[in-house]
Amino acid sequence: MPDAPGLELIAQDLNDVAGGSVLGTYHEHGQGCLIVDPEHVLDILRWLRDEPGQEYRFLSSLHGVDYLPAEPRFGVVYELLNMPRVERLRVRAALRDPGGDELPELDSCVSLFPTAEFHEREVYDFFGIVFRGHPDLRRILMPEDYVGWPQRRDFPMGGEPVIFTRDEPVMPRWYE
Amino acid sequence: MRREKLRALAPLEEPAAPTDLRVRQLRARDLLRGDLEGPDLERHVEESVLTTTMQKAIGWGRANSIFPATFGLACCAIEMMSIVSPRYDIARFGAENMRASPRQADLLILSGRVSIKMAPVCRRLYDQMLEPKWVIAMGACSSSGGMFANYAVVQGADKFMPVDIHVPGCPPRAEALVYGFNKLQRMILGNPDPGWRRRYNAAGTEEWAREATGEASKEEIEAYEAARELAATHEAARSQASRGGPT
Amino acid sequence: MLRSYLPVLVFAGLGVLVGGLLAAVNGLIGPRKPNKAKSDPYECGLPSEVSRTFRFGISFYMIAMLFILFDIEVVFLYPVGVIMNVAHSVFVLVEVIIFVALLFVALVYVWRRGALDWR
Amino acid sequence: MSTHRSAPAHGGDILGETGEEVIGTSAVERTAAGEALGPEEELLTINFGPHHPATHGVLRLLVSLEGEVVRDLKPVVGYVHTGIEKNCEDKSYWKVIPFVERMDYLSYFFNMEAFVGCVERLLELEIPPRASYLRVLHMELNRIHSHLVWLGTSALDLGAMSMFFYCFRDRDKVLDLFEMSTGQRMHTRYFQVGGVFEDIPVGFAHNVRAFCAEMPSRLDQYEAILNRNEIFLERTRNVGVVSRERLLELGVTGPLLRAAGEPWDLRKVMPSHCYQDLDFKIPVGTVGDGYDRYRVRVQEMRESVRIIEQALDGLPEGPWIADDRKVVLPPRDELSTSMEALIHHFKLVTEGFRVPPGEAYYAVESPRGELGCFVVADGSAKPARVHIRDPSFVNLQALRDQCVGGYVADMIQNLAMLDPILGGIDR
Repeated sequence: MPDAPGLELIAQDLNDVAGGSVLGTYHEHGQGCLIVDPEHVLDILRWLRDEPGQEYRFLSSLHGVDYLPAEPRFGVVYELLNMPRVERLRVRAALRDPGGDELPELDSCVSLFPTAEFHEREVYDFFGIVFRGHPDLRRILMPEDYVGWPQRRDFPMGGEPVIFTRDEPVMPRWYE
Repeated sequence: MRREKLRALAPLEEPAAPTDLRVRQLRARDLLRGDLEGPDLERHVEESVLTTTMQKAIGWGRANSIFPATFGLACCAIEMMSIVSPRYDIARFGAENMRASPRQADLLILSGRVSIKMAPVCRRLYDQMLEPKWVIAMGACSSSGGMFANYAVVQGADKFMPVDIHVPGCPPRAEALVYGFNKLQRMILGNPDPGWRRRYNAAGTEEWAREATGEASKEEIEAYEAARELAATHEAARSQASRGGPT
Repeated sequence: MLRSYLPVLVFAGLGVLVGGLLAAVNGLIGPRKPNKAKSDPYECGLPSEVSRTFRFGISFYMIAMLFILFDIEVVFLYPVGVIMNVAHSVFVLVEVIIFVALLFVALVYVWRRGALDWR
Repeated sequence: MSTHRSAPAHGGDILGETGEEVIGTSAVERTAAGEALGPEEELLTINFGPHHPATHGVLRLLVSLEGEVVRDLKPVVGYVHTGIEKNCEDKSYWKVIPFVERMDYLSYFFNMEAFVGCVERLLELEIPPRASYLRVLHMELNRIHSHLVWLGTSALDLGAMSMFFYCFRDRDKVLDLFEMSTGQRMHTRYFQVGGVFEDIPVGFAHNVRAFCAEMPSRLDQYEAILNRNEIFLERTRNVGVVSRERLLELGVTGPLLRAAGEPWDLRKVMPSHCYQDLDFKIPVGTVGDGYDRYRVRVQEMRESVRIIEQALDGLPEGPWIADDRKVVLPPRDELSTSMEALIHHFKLVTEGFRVPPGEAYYAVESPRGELGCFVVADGSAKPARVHIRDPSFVNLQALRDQCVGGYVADMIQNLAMLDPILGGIDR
């Protein structure tokens, strides 16, 4: 695992390569994470993949996170893996919620990692994050015509309340 | 010869009311709720006892050669597969012939959680099955949405299709499914297992028992009164029928 | 004269009777409730979008015809089998060999023309 | 029969206009190859749909067929999506374990291990050695169980009906062991944050040894049936070959990748628990076709039996669960004596333990590949986000490369050897 100083070195190299794109780094529970600005995420990934010293060639997972109370609300997390050196590195693109019914946008990295095609469709399906340049951005798990982004924290959980016998007077014909 | 003419030549002594199992079940449920009265009730009481020998023969034939449809949804599918395995062998009840297409299947075992994307497919499969057909909702998820009370799972398969047997468990053991299957067979044979109230003669514990604690409103009490008399007549008719043999 | 045909007639009559009864009883006793979905083609639980006018590839018909050809050949060999223990003459043997050889030539031709491997 | 003829219609790069509607107006999208070829040489686009005996679950493949040859294939998933990740967000950490178990319902011990390991990493909690040995023991039993169900159903797909009955007979033996140690056949909720829920009963080790003694002979029988079976060889040899680089590009892990020659197994590469002091080998294939995938998985079952025997021999004495009272329930007998135990018990039972804010990703080698769990904790008693990286979800993308250009029958064989579990794909 790239340890804390190693992580800082990567951050500095990235900063002078992609100019101030690394917003922050933290190293906890044995794995380093780079918080990056979503505009440069593609160059950072390309650099991390092709740079002779890094070679994080394997993208094991790409998933979305909704940190609702925190300000850069959405996070798109890339779990990179360097197989020969057995090192994992997490890159998180912090996305702001444009508000209203606009959707946050991000460049798609299917050109770099073909495995991201299904992952990105799932993040779009659950969080409404649009990946520019994705070959076939449609909902993958929800029905095609589903409205709403289910895994956002402000989306209601759904399901039905359980009607116990004592509640029947309130709703006499609940079973209709 | 036209089928009706043939029927007229040798009437099958079918009672006038539709013999569809589903309609009788719904009527039985209304009876329990106390909103079944007059000629409807008479017909229900008289026909709920299987009368004709021809019906019995057909029921026996159907019950002992049910072809379940291989309809594995989720984890319960693995346990459903194991009822065909050597240990819980369902071939003892004539049902090991799992059919893949709905045309040849009699029984649809909904084994697993029914998501909102899969519900129209389940309903379409149920429609494409040929009568007589039955449905077993295997496991908590297809019976009532189970532990997944959320946006993606239909809270109980009987929201969009009639279900005959609910097998509890998550996943139910293979023996539980075979027991549910036996219950279905007894149901097809025409003498379904009595509800727990009849089996443990707990007749007085219906909803109207709340009237004793005084919270029930006025019209509720009347409704319960009416329902109790109906249940009493039903009880009398059933005991008279069982004593006096098929009427 | 009639006596020697009686068993055949009885056997045929029974066959028709039992077969017809089994087929008919299902139609008579079984409940019949047509609905729209039941008449649609079954395509794994989804409405099927294959248009009726879809033309299947030629390979399917080719395989079907070849099967019929060589299946009939086997059917013709049955009568030979029936009279084999009575005939025990070289003439019958040669006749069968010629018959099979002719069809073998057909098989080689079909094989060389490449109708057997799937395209 | 070369399976890798360059398929003329490869994805969307042919931009032929489709003319009038060839294959009925379908709300459902048709595959690119189906549209691109125009009316005269039309492709049959059909649903290899959600309800199909050979899809190992409710997977739907939109297949464009030219006669018997598959021109294009598009998996459509989501038919058993249960919104588990959303449900996990409003349950306390204990209650999430039954949810996570039901994702990949054939390898439930691995799901539990992924989630519980991730939470232990967030809590920096060390589990006692006996607990880690018990975990490895149950995980390897679960691997055998999962591979047996795969072998039974895949051989059934290829026509070997008897294999189904043999494999399910042995599967029941493994489930009896689970029932003995955990009380439940499937979805046992046996792993707890901090160790294992309960110690194994007395006769358990004896039964496991009996099972391990008998299992290799059973595997020999299965291999005797299938290894030189002419039909099986004809169906699986040189079918669905995908190069190692392409598999790595597609993010494929597990037996699929090892069959293609890449010796990547998280048990050896990132050994957690006691894997490092057990000696076992990793079966690696060479060609990467269906036959290699079959041989790799059957060999893995033998290795799992060896692991189980070593784990049983080296099972240390001592506690089976950590005794950090902030996270783990105090033993029952202490409740009547010490006040702190009562308070801890009450706190844990009512609200559950709190996890300091942070994120962690923890991966486990499940029978289908790398099963990773990503948990975001926001300091409360409920996880803020639980994401499971499911191997079947990623391996499914390799199906298209395997099947395009081959026959329909090979598509069924490829799908069987891929061993997808739809609960894991649809979460």
